[in-house]
Amino acid sequence: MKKIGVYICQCGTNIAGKVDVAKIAEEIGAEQGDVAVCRYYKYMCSEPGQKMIRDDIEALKLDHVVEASCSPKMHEPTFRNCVAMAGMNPYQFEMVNIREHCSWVSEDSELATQKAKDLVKAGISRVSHHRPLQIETKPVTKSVLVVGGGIAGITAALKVANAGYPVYLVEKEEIIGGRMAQFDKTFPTMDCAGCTLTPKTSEVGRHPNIEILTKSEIQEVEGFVGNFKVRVRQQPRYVSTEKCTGCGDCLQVCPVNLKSSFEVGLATRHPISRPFPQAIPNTFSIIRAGMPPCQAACPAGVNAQGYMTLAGAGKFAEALALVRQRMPFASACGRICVRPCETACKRGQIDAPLAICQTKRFLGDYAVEQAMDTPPPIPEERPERIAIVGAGPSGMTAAYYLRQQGYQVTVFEKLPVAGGMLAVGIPEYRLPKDVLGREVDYVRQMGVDIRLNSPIGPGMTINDLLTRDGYKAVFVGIGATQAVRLPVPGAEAQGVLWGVDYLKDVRLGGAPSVAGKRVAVIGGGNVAMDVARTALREGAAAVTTICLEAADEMPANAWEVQEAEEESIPIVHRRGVKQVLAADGQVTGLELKAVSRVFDAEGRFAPEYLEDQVETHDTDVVIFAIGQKTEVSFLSEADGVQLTERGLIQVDPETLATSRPGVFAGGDAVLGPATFVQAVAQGRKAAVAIHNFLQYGHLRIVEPQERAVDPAVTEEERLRAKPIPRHPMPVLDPATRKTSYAEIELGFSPEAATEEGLRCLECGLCCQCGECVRKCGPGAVELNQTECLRELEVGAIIVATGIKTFDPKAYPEYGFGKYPDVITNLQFERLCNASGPTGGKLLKPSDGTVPKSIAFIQCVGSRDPARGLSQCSKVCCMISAKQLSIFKHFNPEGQAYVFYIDNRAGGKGYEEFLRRVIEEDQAHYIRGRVAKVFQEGGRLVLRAEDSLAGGIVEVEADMVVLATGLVPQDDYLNVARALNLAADKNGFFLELHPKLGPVETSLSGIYLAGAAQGPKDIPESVAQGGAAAAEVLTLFARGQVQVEPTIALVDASACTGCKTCVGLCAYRAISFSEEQKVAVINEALCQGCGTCAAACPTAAIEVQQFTPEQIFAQIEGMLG
Amino acid sequence: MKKKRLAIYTGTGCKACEHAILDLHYQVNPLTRGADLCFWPYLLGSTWNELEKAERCDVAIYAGAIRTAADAEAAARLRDKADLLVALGACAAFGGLPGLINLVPPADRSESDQTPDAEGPALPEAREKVAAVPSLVPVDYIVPGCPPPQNFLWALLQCLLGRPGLLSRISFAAHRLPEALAQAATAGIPPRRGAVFAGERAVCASCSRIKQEKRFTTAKRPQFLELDEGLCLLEQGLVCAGVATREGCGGLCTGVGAPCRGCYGKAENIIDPGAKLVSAISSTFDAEKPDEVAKIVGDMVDLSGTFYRYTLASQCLLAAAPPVAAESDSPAAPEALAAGEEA
Amino acid sequence: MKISYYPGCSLEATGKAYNDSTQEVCRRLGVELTEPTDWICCGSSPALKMDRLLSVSLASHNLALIDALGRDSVLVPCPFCYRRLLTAQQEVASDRDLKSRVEGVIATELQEGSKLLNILEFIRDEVGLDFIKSLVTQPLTGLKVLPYYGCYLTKPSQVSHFDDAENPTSMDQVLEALGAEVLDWDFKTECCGSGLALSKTDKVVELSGRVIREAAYRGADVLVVVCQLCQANLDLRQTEISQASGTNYEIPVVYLTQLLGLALGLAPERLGLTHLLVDPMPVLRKKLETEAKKSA
Amino acid sequence: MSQFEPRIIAFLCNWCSYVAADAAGVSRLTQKTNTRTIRVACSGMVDPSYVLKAFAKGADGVIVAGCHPGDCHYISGNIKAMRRYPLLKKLVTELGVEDGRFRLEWIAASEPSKYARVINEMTEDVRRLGPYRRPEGT
Repeated sequence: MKKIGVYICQCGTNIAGKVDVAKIAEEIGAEQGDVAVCRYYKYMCSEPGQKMIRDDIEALKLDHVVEASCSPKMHEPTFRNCVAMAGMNPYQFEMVNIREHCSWVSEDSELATQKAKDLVKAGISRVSHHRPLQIETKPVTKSVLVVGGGIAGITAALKVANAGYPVYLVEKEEIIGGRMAQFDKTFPTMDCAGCTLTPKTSEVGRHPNIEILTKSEIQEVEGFVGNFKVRVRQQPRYVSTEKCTGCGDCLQVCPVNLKSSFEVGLATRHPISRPFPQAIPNTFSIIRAGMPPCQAACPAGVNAQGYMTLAGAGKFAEALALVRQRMPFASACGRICVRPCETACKRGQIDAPLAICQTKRFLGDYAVEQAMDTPPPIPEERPERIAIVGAGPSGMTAAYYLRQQGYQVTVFEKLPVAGGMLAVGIPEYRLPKDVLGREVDYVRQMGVDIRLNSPIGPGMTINDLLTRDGYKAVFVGIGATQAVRLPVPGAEAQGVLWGVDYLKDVRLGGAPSVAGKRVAVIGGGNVAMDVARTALREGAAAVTTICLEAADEMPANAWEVQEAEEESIPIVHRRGVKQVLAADGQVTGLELKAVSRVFDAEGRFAPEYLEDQVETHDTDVVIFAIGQKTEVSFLSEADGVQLTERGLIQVDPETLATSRPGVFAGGDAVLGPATFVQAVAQGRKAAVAIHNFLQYGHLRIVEPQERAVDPAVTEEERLRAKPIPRHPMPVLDPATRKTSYAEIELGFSPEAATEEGLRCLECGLCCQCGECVRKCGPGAVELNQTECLRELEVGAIIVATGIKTFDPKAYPEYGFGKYPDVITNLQFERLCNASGPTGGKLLKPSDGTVPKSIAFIQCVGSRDPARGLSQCSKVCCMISAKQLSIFKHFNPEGQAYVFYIDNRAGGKGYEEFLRRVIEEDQAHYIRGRVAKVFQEGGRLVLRAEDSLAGGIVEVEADMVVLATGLVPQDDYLNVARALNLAADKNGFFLELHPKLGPVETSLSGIYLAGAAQGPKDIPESVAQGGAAAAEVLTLFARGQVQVEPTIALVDASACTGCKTCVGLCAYRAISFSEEQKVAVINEALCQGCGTCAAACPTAAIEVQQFTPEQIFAQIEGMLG
Repeated sequence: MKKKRLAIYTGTGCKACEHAILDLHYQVNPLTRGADLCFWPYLLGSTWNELEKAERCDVAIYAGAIRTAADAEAAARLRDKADLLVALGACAAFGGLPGLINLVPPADRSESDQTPDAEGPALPEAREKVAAVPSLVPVDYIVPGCPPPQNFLWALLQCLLGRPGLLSRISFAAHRLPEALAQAATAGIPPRRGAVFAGERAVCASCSRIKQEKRFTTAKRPQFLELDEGLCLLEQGLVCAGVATREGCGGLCTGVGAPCRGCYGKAENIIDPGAKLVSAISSTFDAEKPDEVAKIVGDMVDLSGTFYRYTLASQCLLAAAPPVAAESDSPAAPEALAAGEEA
Repeated sequence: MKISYYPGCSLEATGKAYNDSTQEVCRRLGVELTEPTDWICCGSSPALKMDRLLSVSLASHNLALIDALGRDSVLVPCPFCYRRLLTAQQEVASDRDLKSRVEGVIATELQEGSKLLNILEFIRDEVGLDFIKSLVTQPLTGLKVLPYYGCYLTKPSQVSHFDDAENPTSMDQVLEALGAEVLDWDFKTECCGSGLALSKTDKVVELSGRVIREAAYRGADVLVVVCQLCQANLDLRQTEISQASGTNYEIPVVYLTQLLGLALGLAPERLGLTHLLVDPMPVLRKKLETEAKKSA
Repeated sequence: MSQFEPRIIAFLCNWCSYVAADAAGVSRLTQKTNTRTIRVACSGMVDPSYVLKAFAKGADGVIVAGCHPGDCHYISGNIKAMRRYPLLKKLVTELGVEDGRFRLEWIAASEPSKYARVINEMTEDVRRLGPYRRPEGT
C-alpha cells in the first residue's frame, strides 16, 4: 500500500481561472487507493506551498509525491529539491503540467477541468511505480559563448570577461555593434549612439578574455548545461586583422561596387570595406559569396568575373595578367574556346551572358597592339631541367608555368610548327597564324627552348630523356592528331580524305586539291565544320555536310554551325554513310542510310540505322570528319608508362603522374580528343604537380576548392544589372570571307570590352581581381583564406542575435522603393549619422536638398495582424519623436507630422521627452492610419484618416519616414534549430518565464539577451545582457551541474543476445558481452534516449524513470 | 498406486496435439500405466454421457481453440469435471491459427452465407470470436507449441500423473524449462498453477544461428533466398518471430532455416508480441529517409498474420480477450500434492 | 472571334464616341459583336440605391438576354454596367433564394452565364497584345499618354478580380503595345467626381481639377480613359478648372479605343475623335507627323 | 457538450515537441482539450507497445511528436521513430485502427503554432471518426 501525497496548484488564476482545482482535489481525495492526502493551494511553488508538502511528507510518512501546476521545465527542480529537503528521493516525485498544456490553452473550463483531472490521475498512477534514483554531478566548463555582437551581447560578454572567464563572441557580420552602431542619437537623452557604444566595442576588441569571431554562425550544439560543444562556421575576412592598418588604400582601387547593407541601401560599398572608421574589429574585410558560376564552369578555373570587372574598369593589363594566372594564351583562347563560362553566366538569365570569351581575346590582342606584352620576369633560375613532349596547348601551358617557376624547360615537337592542333587542326580564319605565333613566341621569350621536328621515339625515348639526358621530369602533352578511319565500304577509293589529316595537310601544304570539285563532308562536330569551310576556301565547287545528328543534336558549337550555313554550306541531318560509290577507283558519290536514333536511353552515342531507307548523293570528294585519336606508339618498353585499355596514358587524375615516377601526362594524351581549355587546365595541373614533385618530393594537391555560388540569379543581382546590351562581335560578311582565310571575327574595341565588363553582375561579390592585394602596403589581403569550422567547448551560451526591421514593401501604398524620399526610420538614422552617407547632413535622397517638412508614419507592420505583425514593436513611437526633434534641430523652420495609433512612451523620462517634442518642436501629431502616399505636382502627399477630428486629411511632405516594426532575424530558425530553442509565434525566442525567467530558456545553460527575445530599446537590452551574464556567473560560481540518472539498464536474465539494440545506439554506448551473450550498456556514454529500450524485442532494456510499467500506468491513469 | 484419471479432448483444431500425445512412442505403456484414460473421444470414441456418469477426473487436457458453442461447452464441462485443466498446444493456449478469423467481422465470414444442403450435416453454431481456453475458463497449466514437443508433454504428464521419472526421458525439456518446473517434473509433483511448460526468454536465446548488428534491407521469402546457413535469419531478410517468441522449442525451425512463426506465444516479459516485433525489426531498417522506409514496409504483407499468427485471439492488445481468472500462486489441488508426496 | 456586346444606356448618348470607336476597332480586329435586341438599363444607380431586387432583376434580365445569344463572353465597355452586371451575376450565383426571386421577377431561368469582359480585359487578354501589335500600322511613338482608369473599373477587387485595384497596369500595357510613351502617376484610380456631376459641381471641379492639374504637371499630351463619365467630366470641366486655378488647361481626354483605332490606321472621324470638347487632333497630328518625319 | 469528445494520447519528446507545447501555452494558442500528454525523453523511446496499450485502454487517437529529422537532441532517435511508424501504422490499420487516429509529427521547439494546429486538426479528424472501438466481441 503506497502513501502518495497529491498537491494541485491554482497558480493564482492562471490555473484556477479555467480549471476547477478545488473540485479535482476533492474528488481525488475522496477516491480510495494509494492517495494519502490531496491538497490544493494558490501558489504551490511559494514557500508556504513547499512547506505544506514537506510537512506532509514528515507527518504522513509519504513515500511518493505528485504536484500538478506549471510545466516541469519550469518548476520540476524546485519541487524535487522540496521533497528532497524532506528526505524523500527526488525521483519519487512526479510533476503534472496543467497550466501550459491545459488551463492556458483551453476555452471550455469544464473540459479543461476534466483534462486536468485525467492528467493528475495519470501522474498518481505513474508515480507509484517510481523508484529512488541517485543523482550524479559533473563539472562546469567555465567559458561562455555569446551569439550576437549587438549591445546586449557586448554587455554580457564584457561582464563575464571582467569576472575573469573566457568569452567567445560570435558575430554574423564583419563588425560588432549591431543595430546600435547604425543609430545616430538615442532617446530620451539625445546623446549620440556612437559616443556611448564605441567605448564598449573597443573595450571588447582589446579585452584579453574575449575572442571575437566575426562573419561566423553557429552550426550545431551538443552536450548539456556546463558541458556544451558548439560548432561554429567562420567565413574568411580575407584581410589579416594583424597586418591591416586600416589605411583604406584598398578602397581607391577596388573596382566592384555593391549596395551597403550597413547604410541600409543609401550608399554603395566595395566588397573590401570597413563600415565606419571606429568599427571593431578596426580592420578592413572582404565579402565574397563564393566562386562565381563562370569561374566554376571553366575547366581551367580562369577567374572570369575578375578579369571582366577589371576590363570594366579599363584596367586591361591587370585583366590580362589575371587571365594568364590560369590561361597563358588569351588571344588564342578568346578565339576558339567552347565558352562554358558564358553558358553559366548568370547575366544570361536576365538578357544575354557577358561576352567573356571575346573580351578575353581583346585583352590578349590589345596588349600586343599596345606593345606592353613583355614576358614576366623569371623569379629564380632553378637547376632542374624538364622535358615536354608536344608543343600543343597542354605542353605549352606546362612549359609556361614551369618556366615561371624558374625551371629550364625544353619542348620537343614532332611537327615543323609549334602549337599542336592549334597550328594544324584549326583553320586560319578562326585562328590566324600570326596570332598563334605571338602566343608561342611569348613562351619562347620567357626562355623556353622549343625544338621543332624533334619527335620522341627510337633514339630519343622518354627513358633516354630521364636517364641519359638528365631531365628531372617529363610531361607528355601530345595531341589527338590522327583521324579516326572507319572501315566504310569503298573508302579506299580515290577522293576519300580524312578530317584532321586534311586540315593538317592544308596547313602544312600537300593537301590534294578539291578545286572545282563537289565535296561531301561527313560529321557533325566542330572539326567537320572546319573541314567543310576549309574545303570551301580551297575552291571546292560545292560543299555539303552530312551528319548523323539532327540540328539540335550536333556536337558542334551553335555559332560554328551558323557561320557554316551563312557561308552557304548545306547540312544534311540524320544520314549515315552506307558505302562510298566509286567508278574505276574514283569517288562518284555516296550511298546514305537514314538514322533512326543517335543516342540511346542513357544518352550514350549508339546510332541505329534504317538500312532499307537509302539514297545516293553524288560527289567527287568525301572527307570523313568523324573523330580523331591519340597516337602513343612512340612510347617504348623502357619508358615504363602504362596505358589504359582505351590506349591512352594512365595517370592519377589529381596529379597527372603516370606509372613512371617523374613522368607526367595531360591533354589529349590522357583524355582522348579534348577541348583546348581542358588541355590548358591539365597542362597547368601538371606544372603544379611537377613543381611539388621536384621541390617536396611528393605530389600533394595545393588548391582547396571554393564552394560555388547558387546558379539562380538573385534580386540584388538583378538590381546590379546595368542596362547595357551584349555587344555583338563584328564579323566579315559571308560573301567576302568564304573565299579567303582572312579572320572572320574582327574583335572588340576598348569601349566594347569596357562595357562588357560593366555588364558583370559580380555574382561572387569580391571578384578577387587582386587590385587590393597589389595596393596593400603591409600585404594584409589574403585572398586564399578559406572558411573554417571552429569547435568551442563552453559551459553556457547567451543568445543575443537581435532583430531586423520590417520590410515596408508589404505596404505598397506607402510607395517605399518607388519614391526615394520615402525611407525607413533606420535609413533616417544613417541620413543624420555623422559617419553616414551624407556625412550627417539630413538631406532628401532624391535631390540632396534639406527637407522642409517630414511626415512620420507609425506602426508600419506593427499592430496589424492582417498584413503585418500582431505585436507592438515598442520603440517606434520614441524613435519617431527623437527623429523629428533631430529634424527640427537641422531645420528649425521645418514642420513634422506624425500619423500614429497610440503614443506609447512607457519608460523613464520617455513621456516627458515626448511632451517636449510635441510642444517645443510643434510636431503635428495626427491620430490615424495613412491610407496612401502619392505624388501630386511632384510633391509627396499623405492621405489619412484623422480619427480624432473624424475625417480625411491630406498632408504634403518633402520626406516620409516609415516607423517600421521589429522582426526576428531572417535566420532565427537556424539558431533555434541549432540550439533547440523555442520561439513564439512572431519568431522571438521564448524565455523560461515571462516574469520570473526573462533571460533563461527551457534549456538550462542557454540564456537570452536583447531584442532576440522581443522588441526592446537599448536600456532594456543592456539590462538583459547584464542579467544573462549574472545567470552565467551563478552557474560558474556553482562550478558543477547535476546529471539526471535517467539512463538505460539491461536485464541480463531477459536478454537473448539478439543484438537488435547494438547498432541503434547513437552514442555507441551498447556493447555485446560474448561471455554472457548479452548486451551491455556503458552508463557513462548512455544519454537515456531510450531508443534501445523501445527496440528490444524482449523488453530486456529499461530507461530509468521511463520504464514501460511507469508509462503504462500513466496511460491507464489518464484513460481510466 | 492409484492411477490418475485423465481426460483428453480437442475443440476446434487439427488434432495434431492429440497425435503428439500418441506420439510418445514407446512411452505409451508407461503412460497407460500411470493414467486411466477415462475420456478420449478421438482415440476411444468416449461420449459426453460416459464422462457425466463417471467419477471426477484428476486431469483434463483441452487441445484446440474455442470456435463453436460446442467447444465452449466442452471446455466448461471439463473444467467442472477435472481438478486440473491443461490447455494443450497453441490453439488452446492462445487461440492459434483459427484465431486469425477474428480479424474478419462476423458478417463478412464466408461460412456465414453457406447454406447447408438438405442431406449434409448442419454446420456447428460458430461463436462470434474465436477464443483461447484461458479466456473462457480458468486454466491450471499451459503447454504451448504447434504441436507441443513430446518431451514437454512427458514433463507435464510426469508432474500431473505424479510419476517421478528419469531426467533422461525429459532431458530435452529439462534444460529449457524454468528450474522450478524441471524439478517438479523430475520429482513428479505438480508445479504452481498457471505454469507454462516452456522457457521464459525468447527463441534467439536458444537459436544456434550467429547474430550480428542488424540491418534489415528488404523482406524476403525463404523460397527465393540463397540462405546463409550460419547467419541469423532476420539479418538475411526473413521476418522471423523468434526475437519476441517464448523459447523452449530450441530453435528447431530456425535451425533448419525456417523463420520462427511464434507458436509458443510471446516471451515472458513483453505485453504484445506484434508491437515488439514491429519495433525490433523496423528499428533496424536500413533506411534514413521516409521513402526508403516506405519501400521496405511496402514489401511486407499480412502483418497481423505474420506477427500474431498464433496469438491474435489472446495476446494482441487490440484483438485479445483477457483471461478470466488471474494466475494464482496457490498450491495445486491437495490430492495431487498427496500423490506427489507418495512418490 | 464572336462575342456578345452590351453597350448600356450612356454609350448610346454621352459615350457615343466610346461606342463607335469600340465597334470600329472590333471590326478592324475581326471581332464580331452581337448586341442583344431590347436590352434595358443595367440596374446601376438609381435603382441600385433604391431597391436591391429591382437592380439585380434589371441586370439579370440583360444577362438572360445576353446568354440567349449563346456566346461564351460579352464585352461591356461601360464600367458602371460592367460592375453592376458582374455583381448581380455573382450575387445570384451565391444566393439561391435571391436567384429564385429574381427568376420570378424576370420570368426567365438564369444560366451560370457568359463571361463578362471589361474593355481592358477584352483588349489585353482576349484579343491579346501580340495580335494587336501585329496589326498596328500607325504606332503612337512619341505620344505622351497618361492612363486614367477611374475609380470604378478595378474596384472593389473582390468583385472585379481584375488587375490591381489601387495600382492597375493593364491599360499601361495596352498603350505601350501601341508604341505610346506611357507616363506613370498616382491618380490612375482617383475619383473624378462624376457621382456628383449634377448635384455638387464645385466638388467635381475640385476632384477633376486635381486630376487635370496632375496630368498637366506630368506633361501628358493626352489623358486616356475607359469610362464615358470620366471622359465627360474631365473633358467638360476643363474651362471651369482653368478658371478656378487661373491657368488654361487644354488636355485632350480620349478613349483608349480611340487611340487603339488610330494606331490600327482607322480614320479619326469614324472613331469619334472629332466629337470631343478639347480637340485631340492637333496634338495627335503634330506628334504623329513629327514621328513620321523622324522615321522617314 | 453533447458532441463526442475524443481522448488523444500525445507522446511528446522532451526537447522539441514538449517545449513547443509549453510555448503554445505561453503564447495562449488555444487548443482542443482532448489531448493527454506524456513526456518522453525522445520520440525514439516510444515503444509501439505504448501505442497499442493506449488504444487498448480506450484512447481514440495517438500522436507521437518529436524533433525534426536532423535536429534530434539524441542525434538520431527520431530517425528510429520515423522507421517504426509506417510498419506500426500498417499493422494497426490491419487491426482496425482507422486512418487519422495514429500520427507521427515533427514539431520543433520553435513551432508552437504548428503544435496547436496539429492538435486541433487531429482532434477534429478523430471526432469525425467517432470513438475507437476494438473489433467488437473481444
